[in-house]
Amino acid sequence: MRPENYQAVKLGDSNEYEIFIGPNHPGIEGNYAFRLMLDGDIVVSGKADAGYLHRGFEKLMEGRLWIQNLAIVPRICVPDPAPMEVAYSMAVEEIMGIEAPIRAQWIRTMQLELSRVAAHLFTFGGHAATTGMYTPMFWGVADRDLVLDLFEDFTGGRVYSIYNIPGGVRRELPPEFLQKLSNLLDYLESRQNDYDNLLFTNQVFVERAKGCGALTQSQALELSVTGPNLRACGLAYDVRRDDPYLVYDELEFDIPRQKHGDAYSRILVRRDELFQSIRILRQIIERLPSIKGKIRTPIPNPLSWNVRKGEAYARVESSKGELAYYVVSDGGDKPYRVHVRGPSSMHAVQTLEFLAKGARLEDVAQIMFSLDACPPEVDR
Amino acid sequence: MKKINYNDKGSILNPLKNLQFYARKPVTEPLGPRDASASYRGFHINDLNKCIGCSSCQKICDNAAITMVEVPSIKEDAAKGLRNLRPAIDYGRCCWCALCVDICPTSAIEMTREYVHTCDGDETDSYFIFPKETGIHGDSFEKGWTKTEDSDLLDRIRRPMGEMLSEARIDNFDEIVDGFTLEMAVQEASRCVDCGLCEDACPAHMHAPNYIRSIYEGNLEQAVEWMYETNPFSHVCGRVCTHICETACSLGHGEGESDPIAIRWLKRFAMDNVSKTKIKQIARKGKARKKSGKSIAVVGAGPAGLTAAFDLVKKGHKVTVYESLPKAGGMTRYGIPNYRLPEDRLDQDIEVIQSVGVDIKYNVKVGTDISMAQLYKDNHAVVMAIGLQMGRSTRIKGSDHKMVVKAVDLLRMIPKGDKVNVPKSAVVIGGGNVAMDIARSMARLQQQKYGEVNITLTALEQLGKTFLADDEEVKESLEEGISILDARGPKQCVIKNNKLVGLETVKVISIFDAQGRFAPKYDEEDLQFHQADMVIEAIGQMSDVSILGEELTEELEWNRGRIQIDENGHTSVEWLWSAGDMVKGPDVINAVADGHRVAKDIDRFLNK
Amino acid sequence: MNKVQIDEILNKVNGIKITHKRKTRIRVDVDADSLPTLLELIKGRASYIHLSAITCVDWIADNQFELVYHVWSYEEKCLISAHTRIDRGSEKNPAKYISVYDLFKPADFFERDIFEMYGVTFIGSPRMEKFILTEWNGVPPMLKDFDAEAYVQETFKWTDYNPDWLQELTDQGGGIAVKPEDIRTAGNTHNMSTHRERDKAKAAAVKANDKMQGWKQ
Amino acid sequence: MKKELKIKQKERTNPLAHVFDDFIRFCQSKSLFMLHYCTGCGAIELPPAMTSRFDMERLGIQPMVTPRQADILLITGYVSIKTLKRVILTYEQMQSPKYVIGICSCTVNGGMYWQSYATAKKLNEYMPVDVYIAGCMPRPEAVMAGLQRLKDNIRNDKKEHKGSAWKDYFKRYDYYLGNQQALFGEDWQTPTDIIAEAKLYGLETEETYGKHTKLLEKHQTPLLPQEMRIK
Repeated sequence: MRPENYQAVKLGDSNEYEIFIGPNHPGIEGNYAFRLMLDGDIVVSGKADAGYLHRGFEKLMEGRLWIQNLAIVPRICVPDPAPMEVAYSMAVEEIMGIEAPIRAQWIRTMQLELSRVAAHLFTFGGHAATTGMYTPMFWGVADRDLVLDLFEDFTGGRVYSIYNIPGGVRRELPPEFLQKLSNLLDYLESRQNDYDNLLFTNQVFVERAKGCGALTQSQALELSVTGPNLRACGLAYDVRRDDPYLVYDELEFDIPRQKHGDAYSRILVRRDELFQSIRILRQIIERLPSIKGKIRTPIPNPLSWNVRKGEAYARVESSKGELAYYVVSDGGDKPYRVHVRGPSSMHAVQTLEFLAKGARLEDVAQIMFSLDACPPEVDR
Repeated sequence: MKKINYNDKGSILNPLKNLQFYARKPVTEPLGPRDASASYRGFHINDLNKCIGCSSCQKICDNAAITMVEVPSIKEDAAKGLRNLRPAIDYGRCCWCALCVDICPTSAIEMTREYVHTCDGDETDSYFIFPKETGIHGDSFEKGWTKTEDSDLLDRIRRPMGEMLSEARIDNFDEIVDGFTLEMAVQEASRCVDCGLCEDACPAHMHAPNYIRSIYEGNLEQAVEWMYETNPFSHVCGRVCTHICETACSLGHGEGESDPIAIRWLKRFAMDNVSKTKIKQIARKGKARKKSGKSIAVVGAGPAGLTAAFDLVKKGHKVTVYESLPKAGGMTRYGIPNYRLPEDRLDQDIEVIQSVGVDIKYNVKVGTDISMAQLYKDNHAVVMAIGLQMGRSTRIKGSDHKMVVKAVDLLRMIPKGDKVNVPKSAVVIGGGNVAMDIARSMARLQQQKYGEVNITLTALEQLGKTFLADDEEVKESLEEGISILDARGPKQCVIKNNKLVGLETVKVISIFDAQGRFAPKYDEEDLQFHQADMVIEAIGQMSDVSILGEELTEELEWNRGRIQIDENGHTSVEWLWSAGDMVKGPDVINAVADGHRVAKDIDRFLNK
Repeated sequence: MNKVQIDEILNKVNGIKITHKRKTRIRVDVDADSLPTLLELIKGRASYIHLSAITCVDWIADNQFELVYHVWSYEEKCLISAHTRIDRGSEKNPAKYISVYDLFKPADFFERDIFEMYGVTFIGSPRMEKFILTEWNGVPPMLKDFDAEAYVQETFKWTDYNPDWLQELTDQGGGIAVKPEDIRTAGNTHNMSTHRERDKAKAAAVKANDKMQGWKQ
Repeated sequence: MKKELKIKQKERTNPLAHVFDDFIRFCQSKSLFMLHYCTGCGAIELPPAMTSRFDMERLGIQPMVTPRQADILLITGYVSIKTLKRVILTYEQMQSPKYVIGICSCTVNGGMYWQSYATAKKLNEYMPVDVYIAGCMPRPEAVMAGLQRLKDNIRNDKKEHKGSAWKDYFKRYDYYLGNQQALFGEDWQTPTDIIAEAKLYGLETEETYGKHTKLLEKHQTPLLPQEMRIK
């Protein structure tokens, strides 16, 4: 080591100083970095630093066949990959002018809701861990794993399902799958008290989370915040209800919301949403067996598949907010342009910078996790 | 669900309730891999016997993880669509998406439930695997993700081809098949996986994947361009080709119901839907600007001769074709009935060839009107492509009767417009396509003349097993009211009072002897009599080589009655090449391929 | 607000083309000059306050960038996609456009993204600097004339595998026949057939070894 | 195959040295700290492996937040070039002995991002790798199997020389540095002085030095005091 490399840093005129958080930091969700200017332990200003997970997805997709992109889209958001597949498939279907068979739409809805359950469980754990509570994290991750077991059962992959295909889904559900799903939902519901006791009504947690990173509704709207984060500010907006896709208009569910817009409101919204998802899944379990028919509208041979000219903007409510795919086809066998609008691209950059200002250093990690900001959606 | 109020504060003792977890069963799984789910996408396996090496998996792989390796111990057979290529997978690229499984036409590649593979830093070679029946570590695991009907990415069913009903077609020579509509053609073309097995199988190596792709894109002119690169008889081949390509087609190798792509009908569709003038333009493409000053004579204006002429003209040589009959086309005109190949289509192919600059002299019989020696004197090279114009005889008793005729002779008379003596009942001997052609042609003539069909076809081979004619032909013949008697050998033509009354046949026990030579054995006890006014022999043809003249016949080397040629069609005489049916068999596309081969060799020879 | 009313508002903008694609999607095409006016209009008069995304599409054949502004109204429950085209510019004179940051805060992120990926400068955008690609020195990578695959082949090396089974096959006279790269180089419009590539390779091999004839006799 | 490189090392005279080394290795293999750094998507399977269901602590492995106290660097999938720089910094900061595990396809041959202009393709060009785990992404069980393999390698290092890939970084520093320079530019440098460390450990060989280390020397600049303000 070279001692001469370690020189004293020159201080500025004020007593402000700068620190880096990330990319290798336990308080950072994923591979992401932050430069913070501190005065004492109060953040004066913050600047996000992204690009650690940049793979050039949009460029990659332009070089692959329409069907080949199916394998790559879920990688854009690792904790919640299913909406990516569905949104891409929906966009391509819209350009082609085909529609997935009704049974496929139900299965897709089920997949989306299951994925939401898994993602929320994961976020609970992450959020709790940033306040120093590791048991809820262990629980969240272990319970999520049970959901992943189900994913493995019907899609063949634990995390990356690669289950959707433009025109429908790739496989029929395995026998007795719905029973297994029902058992899992029972189990998750039975865990509600445990989670409530340990996390949601735990004074240690509540005190930390309340008032942390509070957003007002107008600030949220100005920053294009969506999803649970927006609903925590009091606006009951949900793509599932307001721009319905798949079969959400046939399902009954509430849109949970909170008024205060802080970290605690956000996690409460997620908690309620988890149980709304369970409610939706119960309806699906009831209805799905009676919906017979094909699960795939045939598409031409994927190796020579030219999608006709056109463009489509497909929006889906992911566990993190509004996810959109803008797909442009020039009539070729590969997409001409795919633009991914990840919900976290709004949350992890401007909103996080905005909320960090004035927050205490130890809260920055909590704010990031409470926004459920997923860096790969920013970097793509 | 219990609601939590934002302002509620739980008791400080709440977390302590979770002390009860000390009494619960732990959720920890035992060390070691669990069993994966029934459709898990684990490591690959490949059934090397089912795999045909079409490399569809390589093309669909989004990560460029699949390399095709050549396995010499596996036999390859282009005509059957079998290559000795097998996929090897790079696990440094693979993402286990199972698209390769879902596209595999033969369901050879599959995935197991095995998923643990670790290696030391210097053992990355173990990431490049050659999947066999057992997985990456040689252990057998249960299958995981395999292809199901739902997950199959290929469209297995051929678009149905409309055709005339048997009642409508039996009294005329109109073309039976309707042809595709644009929509159907595009759909059919969209099934192609672009494996190229067809191209390998085709004797002329037509660029089928390319023109199918062009049809799919709706660019028919481009498609025709691809065809004319290898075949100036595209109209003919689009209708009557023996389509070896479709036998080779990877989609036809699938399990269960899986039809090959209708390559022939697609070709027909493209040719029919591009205007004649456009085709002429396309055919002229690539013609040499400069004249070479060399001249070549071609004997016989059949597919082989005209293809050779077409190629040579495009190279800048002067070519004259000598044809003894009044029209060109050879066997395609005088051997194939109109209901399979309408004459105007053939005319168009020939017109296109002539438009490129091929000069055809009709009604000139080489050997009588002009001698071979003269041809050699006037030209730098001569191509013999006279085909097989003489029918073979069964030489059974009574076969020299005047009502015992050869199929080729009859077939030639119909398009020529000669008056055909249509019998009330006829028996055809032979089970090949020529036999079918004559049987069905006679059936039409009978229907026109008498209003009913009375034709019996006897063949040595067994239906559905060794039968020579195409299945389609058999099916259509039966529909048209022709009765087919299989496994019957001709014994004698029964002649009473100098008049033919019928044919006697015996049952066939076996056709070939132990060495595989043709030596039919009959059960003489099982004798049948078929009443007939005419017996038609359709058991094969031979070439009329008398036109060569004695001197040349002496000079040439022969092989079992055929002229001895090398692989390029060059005979032992320096200036003479031979092509087509007379030296090789037995269909249009082989003749075309032969024509190309000879033309190439001649060009090479002339430029030496 | 019904269809007529929204059309009325939109038609205030000069040279606008409106396409109602479905109930929740309206596509409008406007000139580059009038796009900010349009956005201001629909934000102020028709409650389109949520900027969902800004997309840039590189139409290299037309030498143009297409900018698409997706704006959502929480009240109307409708998405307007405003398309406009700007000149693609050149290396020396990069494309420029007006920022909509003063209308929509999130434009900061999207405009910075387009600046990085396409090199379009947005005048008035607060942070026209690199964000994701801070350590990238090449041309903006999303441009159609940047060939990522060629760049990768040039820059990186691949693992050179030589497992035992491959050696065995090579000893028998077989071995690698078609590499995945071979089928990709053939053409960009579609995966060309492998067999011709293979034929070529094989023909060369036949020549070299003077062995038996290949596929094509 | 790599050739055997000569190390300038002092003779060890203590007869108990080998016994002592064995004991150290045994202890090392029973207590490993794994750096908590999610470089790519494979990181999503680490929380399950760490938490109660698969419980990595059974193997004596625990996450650790700082590189200086960590033994294992997990590269969980693709590394973008921007990340790779930080990964190298992190790796050089870790105390020896240190181990690198490459998870997912991407660390071997580019994986699904093989066409990407932004990711590095082969991890072992930039740092020695001890164990690879196949999968995209590998399940927690596979991750556990990989960790177990690493443990075994460390224990059996004396016999098989498998658990000491880290030494290779010092022995062939010029090679690794060359690859890093090729990607990041020739003025690439880290605050850590690898050559000094190599001397300290007695792991210098002729391949520790080369034209790339010369380049490094040429461009070496001391870290200047930084202006501590966000622009």
